[in-house]
Amino acid sequence: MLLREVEYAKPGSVAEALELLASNDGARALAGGQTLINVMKARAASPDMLVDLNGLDELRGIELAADGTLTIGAMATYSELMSSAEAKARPILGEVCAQIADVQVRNRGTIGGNVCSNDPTNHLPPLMVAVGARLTIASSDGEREVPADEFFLGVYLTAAGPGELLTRISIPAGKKDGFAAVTLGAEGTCICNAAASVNGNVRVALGCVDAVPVLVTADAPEGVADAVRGANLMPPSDVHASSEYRIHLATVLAERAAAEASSR
Amino acid sequence: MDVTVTVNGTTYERDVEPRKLLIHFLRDDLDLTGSHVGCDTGNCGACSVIVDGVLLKSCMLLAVQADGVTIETVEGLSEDGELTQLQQAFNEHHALQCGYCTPGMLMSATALLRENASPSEEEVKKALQGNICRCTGYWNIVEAVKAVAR
Amino acid sequence: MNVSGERTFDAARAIVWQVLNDPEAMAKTMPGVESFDVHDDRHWTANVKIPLGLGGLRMKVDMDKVEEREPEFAKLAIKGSGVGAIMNMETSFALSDGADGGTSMAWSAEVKVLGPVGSMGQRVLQPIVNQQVKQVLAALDQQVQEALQSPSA
Amino acid sequence: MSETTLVPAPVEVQKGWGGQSVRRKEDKRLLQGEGVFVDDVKRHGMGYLHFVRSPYAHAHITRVDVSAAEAVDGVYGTLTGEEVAALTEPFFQISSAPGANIKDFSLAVGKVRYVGEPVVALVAETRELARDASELVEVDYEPLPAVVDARRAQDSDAPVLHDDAEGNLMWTGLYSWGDLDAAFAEADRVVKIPELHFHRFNSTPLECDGALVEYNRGVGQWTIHTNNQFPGFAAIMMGPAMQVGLDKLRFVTQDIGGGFGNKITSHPQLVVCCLLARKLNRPVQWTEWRTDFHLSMSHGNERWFHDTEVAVKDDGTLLGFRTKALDDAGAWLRYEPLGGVIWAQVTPGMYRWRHIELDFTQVATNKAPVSPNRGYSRMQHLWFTERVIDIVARELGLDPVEVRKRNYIRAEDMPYETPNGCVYDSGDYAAMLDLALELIGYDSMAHRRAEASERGKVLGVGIGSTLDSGTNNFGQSRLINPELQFSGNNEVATVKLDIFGEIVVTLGTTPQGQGHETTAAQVVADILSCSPDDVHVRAGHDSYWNSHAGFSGTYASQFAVTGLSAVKGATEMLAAEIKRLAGAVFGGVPAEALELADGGVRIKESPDAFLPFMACGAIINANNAGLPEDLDVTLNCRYVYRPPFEVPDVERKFGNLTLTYAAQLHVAVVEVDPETGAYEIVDYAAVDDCGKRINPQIVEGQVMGATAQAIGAAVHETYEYDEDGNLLTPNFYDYHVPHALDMPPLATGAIESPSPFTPLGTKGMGEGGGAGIHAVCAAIQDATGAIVTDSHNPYQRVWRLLQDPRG
Repeated sequence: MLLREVEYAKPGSVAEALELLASNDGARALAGGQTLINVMKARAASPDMLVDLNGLDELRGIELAADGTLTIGAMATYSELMSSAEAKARPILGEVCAQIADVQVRNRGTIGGNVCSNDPTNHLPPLMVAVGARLTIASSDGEREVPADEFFLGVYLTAAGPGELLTRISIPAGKKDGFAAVTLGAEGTCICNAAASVNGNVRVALGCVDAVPVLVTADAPEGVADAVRGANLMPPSDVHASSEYRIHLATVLAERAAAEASSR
Repeated sequence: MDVTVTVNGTTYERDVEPRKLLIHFLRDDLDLTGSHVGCDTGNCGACSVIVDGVLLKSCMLLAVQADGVTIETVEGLSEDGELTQLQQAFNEHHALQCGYCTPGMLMSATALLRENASPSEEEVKKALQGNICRCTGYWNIVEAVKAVAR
Repeated sequence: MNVSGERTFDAARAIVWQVLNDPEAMAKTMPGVESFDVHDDRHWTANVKIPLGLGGLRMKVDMDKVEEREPEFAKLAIKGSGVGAIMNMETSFALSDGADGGTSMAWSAEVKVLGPVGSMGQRVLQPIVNQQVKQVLAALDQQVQEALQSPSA
Repeated sequence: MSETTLVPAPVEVQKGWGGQSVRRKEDKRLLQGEGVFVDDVKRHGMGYLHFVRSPYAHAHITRVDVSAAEAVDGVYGTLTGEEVAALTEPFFQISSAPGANIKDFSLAVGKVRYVGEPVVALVAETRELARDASELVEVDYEPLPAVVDARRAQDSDAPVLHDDAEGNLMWTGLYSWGDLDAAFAEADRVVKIPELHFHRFNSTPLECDGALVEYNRGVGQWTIHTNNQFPGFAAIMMGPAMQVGLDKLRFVTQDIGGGFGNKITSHPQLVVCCLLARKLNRPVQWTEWRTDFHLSMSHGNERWFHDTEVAVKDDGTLLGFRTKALDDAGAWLRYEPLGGVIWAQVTPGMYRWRHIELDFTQVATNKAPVSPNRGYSRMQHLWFTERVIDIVARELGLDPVEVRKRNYIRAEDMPYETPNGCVYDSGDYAAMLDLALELIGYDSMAHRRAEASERGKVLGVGIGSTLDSGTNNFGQSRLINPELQFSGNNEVATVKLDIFGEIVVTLGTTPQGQGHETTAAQVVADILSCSPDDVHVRAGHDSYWNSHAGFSGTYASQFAVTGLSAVKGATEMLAAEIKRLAGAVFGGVPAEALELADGGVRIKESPDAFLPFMACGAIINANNAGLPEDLDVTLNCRYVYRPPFEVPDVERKFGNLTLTYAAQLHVAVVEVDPETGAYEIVDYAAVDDCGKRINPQIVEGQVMGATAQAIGAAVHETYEYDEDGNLLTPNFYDYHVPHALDMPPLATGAIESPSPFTPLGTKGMGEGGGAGIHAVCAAIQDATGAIVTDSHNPYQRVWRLLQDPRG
């Protein structure tokens, strides 16, 4: 409640949004706002300007290419993804989105916002890493593509830096994916999660154990537990889970996600 | 900034600060005090309203973002004091006690029933997951919504 | 929360000590310094904007050197206050001669973040602190390198 | 989802409206968003108040400078701790020494003692501006070490919160009844439990606290629109502090968005609003936001039980126990140390042991002050007794069901005088347990365990028996402080016939969703032989015009006794007056020859002689010439219900502390994921006995709500602090309250054992939810095989129990 003063701009194009972001040091992109506005209520962050991306149709839409590559506009909402026929090509996406927060948040919160906020409790960052997503970042200099395992830099920090925008996420074809999480109550705040994808080897990305998703790989699901142990996790302790318990959960959830992935 | 918004069929034009949340705008500027504030983190859903047909929490939208939209709030559910079927079901099933969460619950249930006229119990619970009630334990709320489902 | 570690520098102890005790060099290691005032050799004040992803956190940071044993040990009490957050930090470092003429530094910091930012939870704050520490250490490396190359070294 | 099994009451079926699930009268406005909650109240020129709060758990305040904030355009003014100390007296303390010596003001004076404590208040033209300008208030602190663990609070090197108390001990008292030595000599075994911990949480009503306060300079009176749920208590705290008579403090409440005890102790904030309304000569509006509430308002009592020894026979017969209770009051005694005696309402729990010793100590810590929370202080003690039962059963290798049945107070023993002189009015606990076990399908549990095991889950079943003692005898406060001059209880109702025959009821209560308007109308309708629809019960409370008495309010499970008995008394007075009036109008017909029926009064023998209420109201109010001079009828009847209480014996700590003792029997079934410790409550049964139920549906609603709160508390809800006194669960991100998906299937049942001591056979109810915490703990103990020693069992703790069941 009761935000600090902030300027508001509603650009009509991505180019205009980029210009606003580049020319205002304290400007931040406002996507769904389901995280950012709450942080602003706490006054834990107070951008000088919000550049509202709602209304930029260029950033919406979910497309499926002939080779099975799925391209998701950064401003696609969870609900849009869940009901998208195209997104069914990679079923795990809709399944995980359905576990995020609640109907109201899913109706407004965006895929891009979720990955760009990179709150350690978010489900999508590890999922993006596991499925090998590639993220397109636009700036006034043009576009570049960053693989998910290089995209996440820290809590609330990603490769999409000041003056830049995540515009879309492309996800290769695949069905052998899994996801497991322990949350506070049914589908509540995440205590630890793991996303897995099997494509030859097993990729498991762990969430909530570090500032960024931690990727481990193994030749087979049976090797995942050892791979997690080998990752020497040092997760933070908090009121819900000690570091030790998180390490344990990460191991169990990695195995479960991997088993689910390989069973599909 | 100027905002023009239609709420429950009435169009309002107001000048608001960009930082004002939609819920404060509805309650303080438009005197539509039916929608409530129960938290400051977007969790409780007491402020839920339907914006251009989409159920949202009005505490996570700026009022300026509502420029040009149509909003439905609890005050607009019943006409001339006649309770809707859903409101009657809440009464019959004792689905409210203090009544503070009720407006948000009604909006969530209304949005659900528009999309899915015959939800299962699980679907009802999932649709209400974003609305916290501290009085009822939800059982009677779920019963009330199920009673209206076809 | 406590963070600590060891670090080695390819520079003699005197140089590392000099960098660590030079307010100007230290200013260059701190995240988002907007201005820096040296009151005396034991008290400095910095205005910083810590770059958090959702927007910078502005803080006025007072540093107070509370203990010093040249050229091996120093302890600083650092108090940052900004709107929405208060940060109290006590940090110390101990230098010793490392192999090959280098210097090894054992450091530790006890960081407390209070206020609304503190309420964001340890799983958010701890990684942020870790990340800032990493950056400070990397910047420190660079300052040591610069000191090595500077005429006075 | 919820199957309701209503077992026929073992009493005659009541005729009339009482006993029927009449639809709530409150709902129509609430369902249309037309309720009036405190933040909905506005006044011309009002300013919005924002509190500057302490970021430190313990610190000296060395400087406060409001000049920069006050210079902001649109800021109306500020109030500092120093001003408060000059303008008011410290709040009256309930405690005897040393707690009596602390000086509690409505803003921090000189020192802060918990994170979130209000230090400065600022009022501005808009809500946003008030918060902006608060950031310009400069407060310098000199941090002090904090004590957050009650067990360390009395260490010689512990930081002391209140120098005036010369230590952190606030109150202590030894309770001892029966013959402990004899009990332990008779015992076959002594079961020892080194430590049990009941955690800190509260009910987090969805609406936080708030007020709109106006000051009238002409008459020196404040009008306090608030959602405080016990204005009588707030008034006796505020009047002496502000040095004004209580007629200067007009409390107005309307719809209240949940209370659960948590809205009793907002009096410090209300004083600040009053002082600022006077200082600034404008209405002052205060809305508490969720994080403010979590940081500073009414946490439930956290309690430790140390060195417990239980004297038992090998067959499971319980003889007695001794324990040391250590209660963590937080930084201030806002309602405390009443928790130090309230537990004694249910000293033996539901069991027949007669030899009990409890050494109660309450200490101050650098955490938010505690205050009543649904089940206040009894919940902690009953959790303790239920833990004891299950731990004893485990140690003796006995079935928890058998141990309970062997020791429950029996139906034939009712009314039952407990070792400390409380008189349990009625009940059949064993029958309740049987019903609960039947509802849960206890007979099929072996099969269900096997089935869960096949799915890789471990199933556990647990029982929670609990009491909901209601209608306080405030004389119990003398066991805390013999100098206090409180005893008994009271509640008021007025019932009148207005000019057009409207039946209008005014209550002294401050309901927060309990359906008082409806149940009061049912009682009135039965007496006046009309429909509840014809009865207009005023919503809310107004101490200026309203009928109220010293203990008026809605708290501590009493409306069904105090409120409805007052309604009954007033309505019976009105009925008698209507008959006297009609008798006169009909020309001297005696009251016995008259009856009330069909919205009027008539002569039994000649029903055509009928005087409708409308005529009665019109005659008395507007057409009364020629009535007999000696006809003493106003048709506006006020009745004060005063429950039958004696002042307790302070020396022996003996006496009846509440009038009624409702009972609840809950059974929970959990399934634990042994690999993660995560668990789900998969089945649940709740049986309630609150005597006669005026409105069974409302009663069931209370049972459901209390159950959900218990489930939340047992699994997720906790106010955890770090060692520096920072609250780690300051909002709904980390303080997870259950939502719809978290709720298990629920079967409810009821039996009715009418109270022989109350006018309607009712008992107060609504607070019995603690049973859910007991049941979940027991179920986790059953599933993990480990002794559960904490009331809060998040997944992590359950995982640890699984790692090391012997602890």
